[in-house]
Amino acid sequence: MIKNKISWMIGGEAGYGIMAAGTTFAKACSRGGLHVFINSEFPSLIKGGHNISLVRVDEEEIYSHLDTVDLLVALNQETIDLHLNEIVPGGGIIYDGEQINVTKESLKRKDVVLFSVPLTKIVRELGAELLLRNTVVVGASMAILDYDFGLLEGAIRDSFGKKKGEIVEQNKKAARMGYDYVKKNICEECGYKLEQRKAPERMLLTGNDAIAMGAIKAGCKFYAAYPMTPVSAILHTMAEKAKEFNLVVKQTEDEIAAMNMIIGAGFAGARAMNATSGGGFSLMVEALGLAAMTETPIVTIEGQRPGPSTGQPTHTAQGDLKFLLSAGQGEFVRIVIAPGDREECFYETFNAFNLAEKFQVPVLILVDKFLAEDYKTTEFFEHSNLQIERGKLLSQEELNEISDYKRYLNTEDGISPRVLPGQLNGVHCAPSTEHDEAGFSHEASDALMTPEVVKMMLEKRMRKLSSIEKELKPPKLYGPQDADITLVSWGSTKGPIFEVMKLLEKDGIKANFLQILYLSPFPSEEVKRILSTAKTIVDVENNYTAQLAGLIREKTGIEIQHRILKYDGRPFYPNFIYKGLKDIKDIGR
Amino acid sequence: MIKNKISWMIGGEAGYGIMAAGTTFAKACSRGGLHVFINSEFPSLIKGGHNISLVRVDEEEIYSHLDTVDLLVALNQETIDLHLNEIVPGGGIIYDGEQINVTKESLKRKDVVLFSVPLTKIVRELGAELLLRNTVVVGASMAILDYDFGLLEGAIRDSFGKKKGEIVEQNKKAARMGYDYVKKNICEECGYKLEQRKAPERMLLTGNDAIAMGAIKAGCKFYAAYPMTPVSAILHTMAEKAKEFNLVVKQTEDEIAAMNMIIGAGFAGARAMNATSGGGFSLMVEALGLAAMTETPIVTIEGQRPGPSTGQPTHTAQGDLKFLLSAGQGEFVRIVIAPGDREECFYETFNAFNLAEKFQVPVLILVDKFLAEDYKTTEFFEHSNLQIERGKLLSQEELNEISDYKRYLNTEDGISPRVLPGQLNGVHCAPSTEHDEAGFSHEASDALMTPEVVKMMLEKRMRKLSSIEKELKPPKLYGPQDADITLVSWGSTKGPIFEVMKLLEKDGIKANFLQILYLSPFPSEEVKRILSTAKTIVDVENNYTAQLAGLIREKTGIEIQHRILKYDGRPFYPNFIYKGLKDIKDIGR
Amino acid sequence: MTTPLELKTKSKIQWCPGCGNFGILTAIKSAISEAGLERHNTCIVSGIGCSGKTPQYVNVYSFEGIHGRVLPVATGIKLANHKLTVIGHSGDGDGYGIGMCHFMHALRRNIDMTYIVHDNQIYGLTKGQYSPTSDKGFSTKSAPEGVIEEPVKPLELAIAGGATFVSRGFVGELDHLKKLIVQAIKHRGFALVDILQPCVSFNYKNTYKWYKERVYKLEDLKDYNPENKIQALEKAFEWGDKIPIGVLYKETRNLYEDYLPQIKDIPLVEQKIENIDITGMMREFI
Amino acid sequence: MTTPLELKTKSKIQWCPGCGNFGILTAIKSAISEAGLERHNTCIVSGIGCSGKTPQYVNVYSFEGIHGRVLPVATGIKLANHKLTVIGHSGDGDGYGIGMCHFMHALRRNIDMTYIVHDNQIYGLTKGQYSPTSDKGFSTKSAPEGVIEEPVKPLELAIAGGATFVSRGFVGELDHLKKLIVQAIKHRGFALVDILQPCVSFNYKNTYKWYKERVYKLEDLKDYNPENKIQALEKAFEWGDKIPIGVLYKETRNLYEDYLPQIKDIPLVEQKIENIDITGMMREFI
Ligand SMILES: Cc1ncc(C[n+]2csc(CCOP(=O)(O)OP(=O)(O)O)c2C)c(N)n1
Ligand SMILES: Cc1ncc(C[n+]2csc(CCOP(=O)(O)OP(=O)(O)O)c2C)c(N)n1
Ligand code: SF4
Ligand code: SF4
Ligand SMILES: [Mg+2]
Ligand SMILES: [Mg+2]
Repeated sequence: MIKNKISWMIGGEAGYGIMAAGTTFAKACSRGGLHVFINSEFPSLIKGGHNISLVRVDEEEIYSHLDTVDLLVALNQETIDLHLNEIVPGGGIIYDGEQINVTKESLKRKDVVLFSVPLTKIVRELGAELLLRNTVVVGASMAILDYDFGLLEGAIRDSFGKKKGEIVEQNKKAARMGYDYVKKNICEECGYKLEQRKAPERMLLTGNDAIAMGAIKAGCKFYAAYPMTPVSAILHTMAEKAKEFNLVVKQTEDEIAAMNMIIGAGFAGARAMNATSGGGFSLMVEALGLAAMTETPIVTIEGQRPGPSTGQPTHTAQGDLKFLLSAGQGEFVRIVIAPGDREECFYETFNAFNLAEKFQVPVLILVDKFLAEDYKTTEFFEHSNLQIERGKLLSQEELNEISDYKRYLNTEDGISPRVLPGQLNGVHCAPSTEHDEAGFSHEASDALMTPEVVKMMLEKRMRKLSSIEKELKPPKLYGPQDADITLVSWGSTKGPIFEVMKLLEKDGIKANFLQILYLSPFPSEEVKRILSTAKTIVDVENNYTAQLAGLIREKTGIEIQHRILKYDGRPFYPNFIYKGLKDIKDIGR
Repeated sequence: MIKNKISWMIGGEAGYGIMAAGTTFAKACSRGGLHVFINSEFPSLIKGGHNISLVRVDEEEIYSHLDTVDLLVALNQETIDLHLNEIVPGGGIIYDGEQINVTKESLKRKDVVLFSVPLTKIVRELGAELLLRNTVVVGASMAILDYDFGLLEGAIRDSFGKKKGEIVEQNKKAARMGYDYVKKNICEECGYKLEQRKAPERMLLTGNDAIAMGAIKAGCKFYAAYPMTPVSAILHTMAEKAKEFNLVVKQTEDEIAAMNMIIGAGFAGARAMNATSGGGFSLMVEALGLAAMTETPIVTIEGQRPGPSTGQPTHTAQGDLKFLLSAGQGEFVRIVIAPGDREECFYETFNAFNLAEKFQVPVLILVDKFLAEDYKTTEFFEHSNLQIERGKLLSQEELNEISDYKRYLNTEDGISPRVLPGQLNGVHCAPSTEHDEAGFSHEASDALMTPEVVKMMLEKRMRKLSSIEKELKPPKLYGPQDADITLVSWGSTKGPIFEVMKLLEKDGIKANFLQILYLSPFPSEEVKRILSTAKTIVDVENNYTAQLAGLIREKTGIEIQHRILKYDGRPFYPNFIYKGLKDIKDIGR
Repeated sequence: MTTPLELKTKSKIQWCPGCGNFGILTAIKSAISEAGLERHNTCIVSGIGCSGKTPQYVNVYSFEGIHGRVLPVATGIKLANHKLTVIGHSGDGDGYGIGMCHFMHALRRNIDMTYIVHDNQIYGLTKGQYSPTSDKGFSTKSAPEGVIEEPVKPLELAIAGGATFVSRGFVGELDHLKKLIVQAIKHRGFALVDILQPCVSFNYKNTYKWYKERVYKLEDLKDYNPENKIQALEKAFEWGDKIPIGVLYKETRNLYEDYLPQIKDIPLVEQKIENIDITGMMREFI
Repeated sequence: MTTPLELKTKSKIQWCPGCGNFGILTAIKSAISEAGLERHNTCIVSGIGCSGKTPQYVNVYSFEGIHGRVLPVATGIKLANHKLTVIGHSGDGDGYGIGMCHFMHALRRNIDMTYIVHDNQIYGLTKGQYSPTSDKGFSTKSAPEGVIEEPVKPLELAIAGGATFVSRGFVGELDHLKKLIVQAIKHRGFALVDILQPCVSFNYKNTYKWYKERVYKLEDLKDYNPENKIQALEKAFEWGDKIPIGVLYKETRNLYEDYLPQIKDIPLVEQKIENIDITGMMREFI
């Protein structure tokens, strides 16, 4: 009997409520003190495509999904066809035998258990819409797993809380009927066991949720965005919370407007953010340089999906790193942060607003569909001691002391004291054109905008690089110092890599993991120090060209020979990396 | 007496006809068989700013301007104030003593000769507009240089040819009066001598001119652009030539439209191009990926100017290299070419259209203001043996043979046979969304768009990289193999570096120059081979972050220690590089 | 000439069951057939959105571009090869939101093409944010308190912007819609067909029923003259209890192509590009 | 309250001698003064173009953005701090060409700001390409054979698009222009002032003289009522021998800001951002 360790997948057509079923199931588990990770794949359309939700449950903390399924819930035949291979020997399939015709023979899998539950019939009995099969089958699953029905009930109540009580009641009933059907007609004990554990309350959330919360906590007051997968949910959350937290949330005509609006808001003094994916970010590139030139603080989230162009709108990739690092004509400082988990999504989004204001630069946060949309149980964020830091923002008193205020004063750290429109005595122009310390662009006058002034102003802005470098935490090395294998990666691969580390530990292989959280400014010194003594270095990225490896070579001279790359639109399975490592010859087994 | 070697500068307010005077002067020299290089600086406005045109003349071929002036023509006081330091000992100033009050004493320069010509008075006598002073002073200059007046007359005739004969006559008269005034009242022989030489006829043209001609020769039929300095002139030339060469030239509502229009035209089968600068290119980034994903051939010119943002619209820089190399979400193949002179502007633009069609990829040509707008005498282009190559474009006969045409066939070289709308039997969809070989995106169906298909299609497109690599010429190494100094650079710095090589040769220092013409795909092997045996490597770039040096380190692991960088909006003077080299300690003198 | 059946592709259709797009697909296929177009001489261009899937389902040459850029791509194709019949498919977000700039500029150019906008007053593909044509007060994921902007009035803008053929159809009136599209294809110039297209998944307000109760045909009006611009503007302004469908405005004006002697005889794509002689051009630089 | 003199900056003015922009500069300074605005509570936003230099010459807070994006920046500023008076300066290329999308969407939002377009019917800064408002047939560097597109009619679009204040001024009528700008500033909502501004360097056609011979003031018409939309549209269409200046259209409508209780009491920028409590929000994810 497997206890408190299950990989459960539900699949069906888009429109069947696959996602909702996944989260309800997961929530019930999470509320029982178990750790949960949900991965979902759905095509870029609403109904008619194949959707899955893969929920992994464990009593230990887990960081990603697996490529194996213990229990497959199939709302249609296609789900079985596509995912049969993923079912472990001895695993089960839950399906509606009155609608789908399968036998162990037809499947050529003697090693799976078939749980047939008459989902359609139950829904009809309830007089409900076919959609409700999803809840029935979640109930049935919980019975097979022998889990506490009360926890599922609570999850249903709170999930549909905003909708009418009627809907909640109907769903509860549906779940109950599925549960009871299994217990009565199939098995009282079915070989699985999920058991409630004592644990602190945890959140079940996505990277998008964590980012929105981080922004709200940081005092982001203005959010302007154009919807785009995989980060549209940030827009929805901000809009939903606008009243409660006094935010102005603007859905714009396009991404160009979204970017220029937050620059306007940032210039006026409000903390401002937007979020988009690569296509939308392309449209923001021109204004990114504007933020840099006018030294206006802004925060932009970029959620990667596979490109080029429209690519695979609902899948995942890490293909935009280099794009973000050098997007925009001319040379300017930007901060690029790639959170690796939901905690980092929250804390680094919060941090981003401080950095943007302290250094008066644009800050880009790079996530991907895998991190942005997938759910994981997460501890409550420690938010009480987070400090708002606004940098060199002059108070009216300070400004009154200054006789000839210069917005772009050439300072040692490259950062000039800032004032906001509305303040007396600080009137100035913030120009996209190259300008002098006072903000005059004197375009016509070679006598004023001499090559020397131009050089000085560029150097002033570029000097922020070293000021920022001093402020950022060094990259983290997880695991022992003296490992045989050093994995190097960035962003959402952190989860699968954490899982791989567990596997390697079991094998007695000493491995560590260098996570590059800040991609720009790049922590060249530390990375060089760590990698130059590492034994076998392996670069892991969800892209084709090993972008981080290229960056590391550019910045440190170190060429990483071993690469585990994936570029099929899907995130890493821990096993894929594990096998990749085993394939690398010079790793002792 | 200095013969056939002069650096002549004219300066004055914008609107004074500075540019026109510079080209008339230069044309007269070029027609006399002399080599000419014109550098002009003008601020981003029309009248009221300080403009200069610096014309260098020599009997040997010259590749850039110098930082010294032999003869300064000052149409206002500011010109003298700003450029006095640049005048060589013994040099001269030509000015209107009745308008500008200067003496050797007031200038604190005993070593300059003052040539006062009553420009305003002469213009008034002619009853002409004040503007005409520019032609009077060109005439006067030619007298001081003792040049053949007939050649100037011819240049005037052809420069104003399109305007009314009256204007030509008046200009001729003005030039004559300036010329005669000097000869009669100042000096018959003034210490300078420009003399006609026997030489083949040469063109005097800019990089923009060469690009437009290369495109026309390549059969570019559709040109869509939004004006932007420094490449607006390409739009003007294409528009002017539309009738003669049957081109459709479209000034669009913005750069987004310009890019999408040429993609439409390219898809339909017309060779199509546009040109812009960094800000406009930012707006084209999204569609760049579209061209790559749909495998549509297009050619885009990017003319750099200093950024970030609006920056210095009328100055020069090489700050956009990295931007172009990785612009766009996701990973795709693009060809990036950086011509170093007008010949390369012509031949590589021609070449670009062949490459775009043969490999069905976007081709970017990266120039800058210095190369795009500055004039140089140039030999006629060898154009008779240039071949149009359209790659795998199926004829109707070939297409008829194919039973189930697949637009995106997975081939060994990554290039799929192409058909054009209008052809029978080749109907297909070209989608921005990831698709299978037939062009179906099957977004909904995981059974059709499996991870394997996605991977295959991405690999197919990326395989073009090595196909292209095989086709491109290796980078050129100018100078001896076994040099003490190896200069490495790209783009317009070629000219100043050629000049520096002359200086080093005179010093007896053995130097060579590695020009990287193709930046993507990057010729890693050849560069590594050449640089790994080089003695002292010096990277020369018109930017702050040494972008090429970064790229070389990423691609070859070689870190170039010595860098001569300039980022003040102005192009390199040969002397600046020369001095930089002398400062690099381990160079023997 | 081709039949609607020949116009079917191998692709599985990926719209939600009941979606208004099915009606548009039927209408466009019938219209292509009825207008006598040939498959290989017809080219459909789309952007991104549920509407943007249309190219995958109509067996003619097609190009699925990026979000909002239908018209520039279509313009490039048409000017490169004006022998092709070019039909754009856009959405209300794609065409009137992010694509607004191109729309306004296309109107005044009057290039000979058809522009079909699947107007469901919502962002369908991205799962239910409001669109530029969403009614004021309509509440969506991105505006839980309801939309606070006045909606874009596409037909009014089209007329004011210089369109030469401005019409509205409704998928609940399929035959009428098909005829509109045929007229639009046959119109010499830029022809807009804005189509009321219920989104059954996300627009709970502007449903089939909602539209059905409101639409009426301009053809049924005795004295409606689509060549009267001011009257057309007034009709275009009408929205609420009554919504007119049919041809609102029509005008005869020169095509953009008419001003291009370069392509009078042969399309750009058919012009020879070998051995172009630039000797004369080079000599101009002496 | 500030005087025109205090509104002068240290920058040298960089327009061509005789340029119509000088008149606009005079008018905007007088209008700011006359409308009783304070320097530190006023913010000018521009794009790029000759018009885009205006911020450098008016001594109030200002932001020179990128080409075509005046309105989004201005929107961001206004929504972040609606206590500021926000005035946008754009060009015909900046505002009606590349910036068209933002223009059309700003109209329907009705945010309280003034939008001044320096309409010289040419691209001045880039030295003489035609612009969206260039007259058909006008020949320029980018169209040696003459423009072949119908010009954009900004006022017609503004009215059709939902603007609440639509006006046209002429730099040859300085006092009239100044008064228009004052009205626009005082108007509660989005106010467009399109200004006929001769470009003496590149527009050889639409000169001072050309405009002078054609403009007439709507105020001089006895029965002109700027609240009649259809009549306003007809006037907006008028261009040629007679060109109306003055307020073409005016309407009272709620501001965008009126629908935002979030900023009813204090502007965003003045709201406290320390110690925001997200405990409740976190609990929603249990
Ligand atoms: C530049 C860019 N921004 C955003 C998106 C995401 N996106 C895809 S379709 C769409 C809107 C779809 O709305 P509409 O045009 O009305 O089409 P519908 O789905 O309703 O047919 C958006 C925002 C994108 N693909 N590209
Ligand atoms: C994205 C982008 N494209 C092009 C340009 C170049 N550019 C600067 S101003 C301008 C047009 C100016 O015309 P208009 O807006 O009418 O202003 P004017 O100079 O006539 O006042 C152009 C095309 C730019 N700065 N940015
Ligand atoms: S989301 Fe709406 S528009 Fe899109 S396919 Fe479904 S019903 Fe149709
Ligand atoms: S180019 Fe025209 S608009 Fe620009 S400053 Fe000169 S006259 Fe004025
Ligand atoms: Mg829609
Ligand atoms: Mg203009």
